[in-house]
Amino acid sequence: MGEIQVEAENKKYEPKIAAFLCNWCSYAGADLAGVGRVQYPATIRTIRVPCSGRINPLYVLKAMANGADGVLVSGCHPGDCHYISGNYVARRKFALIKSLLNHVGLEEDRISFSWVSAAEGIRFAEVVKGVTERVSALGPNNGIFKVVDDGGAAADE
Amino acid sequence: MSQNKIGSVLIVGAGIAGIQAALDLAESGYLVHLVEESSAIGGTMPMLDKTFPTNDCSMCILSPKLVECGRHLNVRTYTNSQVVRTEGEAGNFKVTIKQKARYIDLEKCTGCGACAEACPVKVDDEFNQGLGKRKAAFKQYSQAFPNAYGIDEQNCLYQTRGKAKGKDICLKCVKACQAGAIDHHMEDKEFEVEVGSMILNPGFKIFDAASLDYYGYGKIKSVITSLEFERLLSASGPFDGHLVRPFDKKEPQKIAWIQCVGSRNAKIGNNYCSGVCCMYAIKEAVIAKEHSHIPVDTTIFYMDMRTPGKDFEKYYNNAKNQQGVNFIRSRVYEVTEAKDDSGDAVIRYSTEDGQILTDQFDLVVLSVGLEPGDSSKELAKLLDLKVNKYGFAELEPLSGVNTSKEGIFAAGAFSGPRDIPETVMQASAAAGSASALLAEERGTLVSEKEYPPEMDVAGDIIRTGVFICHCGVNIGSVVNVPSVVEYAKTLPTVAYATDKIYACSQDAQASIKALISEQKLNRIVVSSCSPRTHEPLFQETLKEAGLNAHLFDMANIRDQCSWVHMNQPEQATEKAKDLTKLAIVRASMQQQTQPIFMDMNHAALVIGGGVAGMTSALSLADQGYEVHLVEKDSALGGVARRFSTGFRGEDMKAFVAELIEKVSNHANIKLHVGVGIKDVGGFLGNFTTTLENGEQIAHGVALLTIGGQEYKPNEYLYGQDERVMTQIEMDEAIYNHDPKVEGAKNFVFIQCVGSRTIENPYCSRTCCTKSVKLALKMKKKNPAANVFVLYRDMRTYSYFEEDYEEARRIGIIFVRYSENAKPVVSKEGDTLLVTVNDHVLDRPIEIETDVLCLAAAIKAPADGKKLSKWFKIPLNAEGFFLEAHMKLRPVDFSTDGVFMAGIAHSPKNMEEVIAQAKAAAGRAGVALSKDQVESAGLNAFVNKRKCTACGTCEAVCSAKAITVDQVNRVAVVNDALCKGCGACASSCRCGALSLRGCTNEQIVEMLNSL
Amino acid sequence: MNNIINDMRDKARQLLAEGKVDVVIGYEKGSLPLKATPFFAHSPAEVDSLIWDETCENNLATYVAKTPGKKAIVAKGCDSRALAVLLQENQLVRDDLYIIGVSCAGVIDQRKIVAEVGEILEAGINDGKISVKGMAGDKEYLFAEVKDATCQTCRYPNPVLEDVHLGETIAVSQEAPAFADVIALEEKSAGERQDYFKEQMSKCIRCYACRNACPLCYCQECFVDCNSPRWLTGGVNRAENLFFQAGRVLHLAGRCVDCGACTRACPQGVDIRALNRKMTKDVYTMYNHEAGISEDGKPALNEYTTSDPEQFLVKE
Amino acid sequence: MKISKEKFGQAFDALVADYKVIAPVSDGSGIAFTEVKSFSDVKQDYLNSKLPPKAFFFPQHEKLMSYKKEGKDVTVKSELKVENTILFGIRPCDAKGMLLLDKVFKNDQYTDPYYYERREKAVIIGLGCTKIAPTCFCSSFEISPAGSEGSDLFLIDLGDSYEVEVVTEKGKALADRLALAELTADEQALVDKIKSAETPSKIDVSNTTSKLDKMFNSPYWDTLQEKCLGCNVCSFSCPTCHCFDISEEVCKNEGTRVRTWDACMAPLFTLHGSGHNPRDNKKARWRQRLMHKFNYFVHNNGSMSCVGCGRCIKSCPVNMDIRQVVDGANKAELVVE
Repeated sequence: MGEIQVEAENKKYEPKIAAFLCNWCSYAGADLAGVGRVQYPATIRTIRVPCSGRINPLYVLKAMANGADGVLVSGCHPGDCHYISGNYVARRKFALIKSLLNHVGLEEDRISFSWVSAAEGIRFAEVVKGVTERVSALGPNNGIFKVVDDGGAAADE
Repeated sequence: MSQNKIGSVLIVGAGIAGIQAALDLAESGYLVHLVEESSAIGGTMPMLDKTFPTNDCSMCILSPKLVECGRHLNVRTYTNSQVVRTEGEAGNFKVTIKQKARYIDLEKCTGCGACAEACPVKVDDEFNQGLGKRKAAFKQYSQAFPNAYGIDEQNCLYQTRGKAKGKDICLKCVKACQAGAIDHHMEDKEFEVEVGSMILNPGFKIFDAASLDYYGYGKIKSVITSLEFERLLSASGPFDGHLVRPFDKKEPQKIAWIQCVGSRNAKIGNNYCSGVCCMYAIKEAVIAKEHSHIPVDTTIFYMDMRTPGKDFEKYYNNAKNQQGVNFIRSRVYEVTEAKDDSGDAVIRYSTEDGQILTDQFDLVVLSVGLEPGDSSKELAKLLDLKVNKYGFAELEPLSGVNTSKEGIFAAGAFSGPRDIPETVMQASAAAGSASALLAEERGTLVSEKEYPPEMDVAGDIIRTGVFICHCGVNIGSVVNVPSVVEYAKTLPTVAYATDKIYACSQDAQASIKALISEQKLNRIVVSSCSPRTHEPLFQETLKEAGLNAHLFDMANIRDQCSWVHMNQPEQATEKAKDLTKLAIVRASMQQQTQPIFMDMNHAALVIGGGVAGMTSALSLADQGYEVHLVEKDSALGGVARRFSTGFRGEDMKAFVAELIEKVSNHANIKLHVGVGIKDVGGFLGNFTTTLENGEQIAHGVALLTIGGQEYKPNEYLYGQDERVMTQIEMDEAIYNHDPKVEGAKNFVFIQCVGSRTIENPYCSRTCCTKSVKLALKMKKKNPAANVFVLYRDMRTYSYFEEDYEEARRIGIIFVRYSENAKPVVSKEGDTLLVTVNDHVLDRPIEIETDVLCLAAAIKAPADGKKLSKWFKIPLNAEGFFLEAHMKLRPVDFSTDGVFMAGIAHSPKNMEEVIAQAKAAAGRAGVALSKDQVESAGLNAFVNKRKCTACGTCEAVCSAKAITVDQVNRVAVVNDALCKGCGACASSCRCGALSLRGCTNEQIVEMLNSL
Repeated sequence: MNNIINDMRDKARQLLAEGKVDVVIGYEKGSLPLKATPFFAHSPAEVDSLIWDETCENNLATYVAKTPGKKAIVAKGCDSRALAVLLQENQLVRDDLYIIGVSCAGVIDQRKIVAEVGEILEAGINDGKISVKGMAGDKEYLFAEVKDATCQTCRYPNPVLEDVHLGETIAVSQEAPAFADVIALEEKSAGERQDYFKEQMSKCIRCYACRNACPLCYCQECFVDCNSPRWLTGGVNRAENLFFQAGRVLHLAGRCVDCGACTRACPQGVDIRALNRKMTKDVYTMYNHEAGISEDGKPALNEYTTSDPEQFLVKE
Repeated sequence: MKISKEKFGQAFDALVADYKVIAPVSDGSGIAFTEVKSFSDVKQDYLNSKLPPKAFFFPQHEKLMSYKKEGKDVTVKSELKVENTILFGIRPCDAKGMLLLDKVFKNDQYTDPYYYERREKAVIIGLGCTKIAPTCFCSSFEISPAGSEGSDLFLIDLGDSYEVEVVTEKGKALADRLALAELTADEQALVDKIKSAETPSKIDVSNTTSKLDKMFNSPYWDTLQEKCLGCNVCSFSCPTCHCFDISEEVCKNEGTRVRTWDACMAPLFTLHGSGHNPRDNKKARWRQRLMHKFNYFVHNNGSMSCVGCGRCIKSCPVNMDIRQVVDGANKAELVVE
């Protein structure tokens, strides 16, 4: 009985994933998935940015602190950047933030980075599917960044 | 030429050349009529997967141009159209255009695709090279402009069976279309436009591989064309980018490319090289390997590997050495079907040493050549233009883009096979030439939209109006639109929310305008389709209602919601609510943002007075701009002064002399000869250059045409024996009747001296043709002479193949040597001896020679580094100028207002230098035509209180738009240069930098509201 | 040591007397045993307070940009690396700066001693031996036993930038940076790492001593203090403490010179260095970059190569 | 009076049922006041905690109220929750510190309900110092290391037992639950000895206040602050520092009004919304710190706002020693204006 209930609850759980998509490639790729009616889970909440280079590492931390279940960041493939080098500049930041968050014990699959081009509609859908599956497997964000109501007490936990 | 000039230009063909020329002209003040035969603009590029040598996604780099061109107020695009009549002369033509019925009203169609879904007719999809199916109601490709469907009357059931008999057959599309856009009774129409000039770029067709039956195309299923292969690779292709054989969906593990299918073939009358096939084959092989999740064995069967373009040789080397693509120098006899029922194909071929071998492949790709299309031929005939024997238009010598008729220019493959950057260069050159021709009429026919004065809403209570679109049934059938409206009404700042059947329709726009004033709305949010296609439309409506266009945001609840969550209506509705909320948050925090204008200095500075510099200067001067031409040498002309003839036999001495005379006497050109440059400062619209003599020149743009240098060989006894000379030296010796050459009987040419080496890993492009030309000159003068050309790959691309063929025919001997067995030059007594290993005979041969001509490399200019520092422009590894984009911005630097042409960009022949010089002048002209430098205003901005002047922003800005003011200790954004990418803002640790329209505050608030 | 101190005082006296600098920033003896404290000598008369020994743990580069006028600074290897980064980032004018370089064999980790002997009542350093009288007992240590963790992996004991060098330089045997400490944590499970950092972060009281002690945290307004946008609240809880610390190390990634000032400054003993060291390792292994080893380098995040590694991409 | 530790422990464990009991506990890197459930968890032998116990009355980050918006409706909720609390093991310096905080949070003009409700419901069990750290200098302020001022009930460790002194009525109520015995003469002698002890380290503050009256423009401040990093350690670890900031933390549709410790050493503390900052340099901030503790507070509340606990000395990353600072002020030459 107990187990069945757990399963039913698990099924109900739909993660909310903050998705930062660059305007020129990944957002266009997401549009293309739509044009092709490629189905994927309704889990992402897209924030359109001009370039993956616009993504401040603190955005990722902020999303986690606010309790987003996952973060997806996607930009143009290296070399395709509309602004020439925005994603190259971003790439080092992404590598480091991913590594740091992993190091402090945040589940690896909470934060996902990918390059999706304007022509990769199907791949965009695949990426969202994959990210959703992995985030769902982790369950809700109750990780080390999520700010929990501490009732105003000074001491933590 | 007509005295009654007209400030508008007809462009025929809306491929990349047509689009580029249209944008250049429309942006510089001319009305453009763009005529396209098919139902959408784009041409060949949308069909390609990746582009060489950068492996950029073709669609990604093209689609912004499609949108820009499609929406341009001064580009009138006529699809399904062709030119049927012309009259008049340069400056004033009357052109009759015939537009075929599309049966779908472009004004009403929203591109939703309901008609295509309903259409029962399936036919082969031309866009996918017949590898997939489309409906009779169709759009060529998803990003197509116009973003509207059309009906193919050849296949539509109603058009073919019902219409004539008056029977209502099918008409499913009419029922499906909620916008009422379908009109099966639309008729073809003819109309006339008046233009001052024409630019023709009807493109090419690919060689019909089935006409050469020994390749088995059309008979063997595993033999396909290279364009079919592009569609196989493409993520938007018939198999969604899964690399499979079309007929059995098997993933190929062994793929072959056969080069020169329909090219370099005198027997079928195609005695020219198509120029692009070697590179695209290598690219396809590399991408195939990258694409497939199983190891793929790739082999390219070729005669000569021709990779003479910029950075092509490095791409080739990488494919060969790092990616493991096999290259087999061979002749292919035939392709047959494998006997084992595998569906494979077997290639029988001979290698260079005469062995005959066979090999079996899963897939054989024919690298088909380029031919003039039927409509190109018709167009040339209609306009009575000179064509060559292949049917390509023949350009005037050393003109780059002039057809045989004044005022009519050509770009792209209309005049011969060429790749994308050359095509784009010609397009800009043609646009520049048309602009020069019509300079006095600039701005006479273009229109500018008038708007009511903008309301100042700063400080007002935020009242957001929210419009949720049903998009017919596209959104409404999945997302519960009324519940999204109700939800929106509960959100902060929302003063009004409603739904619309089609938010983009004319009446919806009118209603939004009315509501802005009735409800005193000062922020607008539309939840509908993609902002990438529709944001400009709604922003237009805001402007018409007197609201700043940036007080707006869109939520994409169709393409990124209802269409992709069709079976999850509840979740889709939740997502639509959230996306709408995010848009409301962003919009409510948007500020009125004005475009930023800065003064434009309308003078140009051209640095380098060779052929490129003089050509650019003349073009710009003809366009009506003041030009300063700086040459550090004591005379104009550059290296061309040392050439006797051009590649088509032109008298170079006369040409250069005439050019010098023209620039010297042009009223708009001021020469600064014999003086170098000391310093450069400023940016687009406002440069100041200081010459070594102290003179200061203020200019708005700069063109860098500083040429290159000839490699001084230290091999092959050069400098030690006066019979050893470079190509330029030999040309001079012939011109001066030097007895060393005049009396010689034996000639040896050695190719690739200083090119294609480890130190200089690029091809100098012109030397093969130059050697062949020199060899022909010697052999024709003295048929008894022994002439040897020692080469690695003969790179006589395009029509130069004819010379190579002639040279072999009249007895010039070509001996191939390989990179690791270079010829050896020695002296025995007074005898000059060249020893080389013959690959066919596989033994060394010894040649006594009287003249040894070395094809010395073309090297980057020595001054490149200085200019790089002054103008903040990049150089490639070999020191040549690096353009902003290898494909689509071949003469622009990433720094705005700085352009390049000629050898300093990469080695090229005179004709190409001239085309590029005109292109640079064309692009510079676009910038100079503006009264002011304008930027959209969604720029980075600095909070001075927080800035620590650390310089991180400056380091990461690719547009060089930020500098740190060390005196005031603050970063300063140059609004003229800022592109609004935000890399600075995300790199700024202090939080001093942010980006208008995408501030940290907005993003954080959006994250908070998730 | 005494020679170095004499030379240091002579040099400082000379610089001040000749008016070449307005102030010499060095160390003087602190108020507590085994403590040195930063010292600002404004006149030749003050220079005799200057000292130099294993207790000189503060990174004096922190003060340089904030101190007006022309200044001389006593710099260890790590101080000089911080100066190099500050110069790369336009925070200093080289001509206004005179660097008195000293080679440093490491500083004493007081906490280790206090943990064993209690509060220190008296202490002396003699011949590399440290004798301590504590509230809970007396003990004599070899310097190596109480050397600060930072100094144990230091590859830059000698200044990378200096105008004069006092004393002898120290030979460096270690070719490449060693990251045994980081690897040890990496090898733990994600859960164990999470537990570790949860524990560490629950100690943090957000006093910002780490940030303020850091020579490279020089923002006018730190992101934690920013009201708009409000990245995080002033709430002292481990989640937001980690946001602060993670944000800070990300801002230091590719710039941190591994001086250990943050960790030594922390009154709560939070292992801040565990985060910085991870970034230092990543930047070194991925971009072959070490911060502040020359005046003309660039911080790692200010540049890129087209072939930077991409292990961070989502698995597909 | 006295009680054996064993009996005290039993009584302590019984109190846990009625009170939230806070006591010193070793957390690995030092002593922290933490809620305990059993006397056996209490660290008996300690100098003092890393942080002062003031946070139990004046939390570092405290929700004052919260509000929530649903649709267009807003609901507001108070966040004050108070429990009966015992603070055990409070040192005399910290006990005195609480008396000083009382002057700030309950005075003629204003009573802070958040502070005072907690304070009212708390009983302080003080514990006299038998060991004195080199950074201790409470005797400078007429605080005895074994003085009972500020405690409700005061204990002195006598080895196997505690000497017990009932100081207040609240203390008496607790003492009634303890089985107290009389001290022996030896024990009384020991108690007297402990009570008469003074900190070896002492500063002379007899003339400091009046000296500071004349020092606002002294050049002393120019160089005093040079090495200060401007962090908040000294303020946060001070038992008497009480500056705070009130802010609104809004996220999604909800928000809270929170009070957070602030510190006079932080540049942002005095930054106005206009961008103007009246104390925009470290010199002004350090002057404020010293003036506040040794001059303004004396004028306003009749007492110095330092109890000589020495935490700021011990925690300061650059060994800035308040004793030297005061000493310096005492000795500073006055500029004749």
